[in-house]
Amino acid sequence: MILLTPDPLDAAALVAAVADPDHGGTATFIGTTRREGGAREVAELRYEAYEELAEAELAAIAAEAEARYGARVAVAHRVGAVAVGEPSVAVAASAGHRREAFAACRYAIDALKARAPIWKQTAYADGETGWIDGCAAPRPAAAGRPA
Amino acid sequence: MILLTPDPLDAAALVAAVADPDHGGTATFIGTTRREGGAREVAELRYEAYEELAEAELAAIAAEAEARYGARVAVAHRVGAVAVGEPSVAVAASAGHRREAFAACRYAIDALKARAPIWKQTAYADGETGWIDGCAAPRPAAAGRPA
Amino acid sequence: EEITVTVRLFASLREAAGADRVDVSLPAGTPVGAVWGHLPDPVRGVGLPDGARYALNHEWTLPGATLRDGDEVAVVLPVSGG
Amino acid sequence: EEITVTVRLFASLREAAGADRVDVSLPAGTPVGAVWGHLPDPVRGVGLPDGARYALNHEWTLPGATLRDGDEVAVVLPVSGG
Repeated sequence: MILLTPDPLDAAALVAAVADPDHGGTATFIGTTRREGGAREVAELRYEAYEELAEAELAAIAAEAEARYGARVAVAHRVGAVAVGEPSVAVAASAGHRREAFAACRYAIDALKARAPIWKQTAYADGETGWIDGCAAPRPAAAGRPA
Repeated sequence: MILLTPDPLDAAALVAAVADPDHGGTATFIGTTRREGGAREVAELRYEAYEELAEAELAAIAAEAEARYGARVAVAHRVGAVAVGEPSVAVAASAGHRREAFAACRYAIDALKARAPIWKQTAYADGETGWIDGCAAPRPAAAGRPA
Repeated sequence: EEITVTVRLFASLREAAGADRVDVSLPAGTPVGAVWGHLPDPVRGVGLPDGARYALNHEWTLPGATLRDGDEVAVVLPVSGG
Repeated sequence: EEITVTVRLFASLREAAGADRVDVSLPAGTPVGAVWGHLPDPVRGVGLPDGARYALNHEWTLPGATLRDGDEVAVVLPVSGG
């Protein structure tokens, strides 16, 4: 199960998708938007995906984790606005034993964060926004940026 | 949230119990009864707990994981009969980042398996049963065992 | 002088005893680790496995701890939860 | 000889372009990595960050790959999903 969706994530559906009577352990990871506590409070995150390639990349990551650890792996990621405290990403991995289940789950979330063509825009409580995409300038400075 | 229960486990309730707006990651582990594939098919497992000490030990394990990793941890374990494919144990751990969430979850399930005074009896599809408690004799041999 | 303690039994030991607890009378000053020898024959017949531990009044204890009248002691077999 | 390719843009580049894709005309034989120089001024003004990669027709590709007429090329900025 590989899913990019604007709807709330259903971790139980991911767990069910990797169920196997010969698998004794299922590890999951759920990533949620943090309030960030520090200087600026976060209101929500907005996710944008290169959907065609993101789906293929998530499927490739799941297949890699499955092959390396003898696991079954499911991955879901939100697109669009995600409020503080809501899940933006969920991974489930089942395997014969817990070591492999944890390893497959960790592999998939690490690879997703490193490779999946998905971008996060932070929307702060003060109204400002900023993409996390390697581009230097925050949006308020855009007007003064040389073309 | 520390729970010993004869009822089906609710992983979503554990995840909700460790929710924290400053925690960006939640790792869970769900242990399920395996069919075992090999020589003998398993029908169900039956769990027995020394309930007073098991609840205290699970609470101690959760507190240790919380202190070590800055996490919030919830643990639930079934008692009584658990069919193949059903969860017998569930752990959820949230933390600021995924490394600590995974580490706290792994710590808690490892410590639970090593320390919690809970015992498993395997009930095979062929009708035999056997406790996993360090005592040597399987039940069918009990009649011939010297007193 | 005799004391009476309750011994909690689980899993194979509970089944051998046919009960999840038995009361035993012992000399005052008996250590926790000596309670095994006072259990009913069907329980002792199972054998005490390596790795068994003890709890006293719902807390972990060591075999050398001294039992008092009315104590509840548990024989905690090697665990297998999860 | 000229070819036309569609360039997919995301995040900061999409906002700078005001569109999630732009069509550009290029000389035949242009490599993927040279497409940046043909993008509209507001997009090039953002700058191409270190670590950007490319995809060609929804598969990862390298900057040296040759573009053909009708290709869809994507500028994949450093990712931040999760």
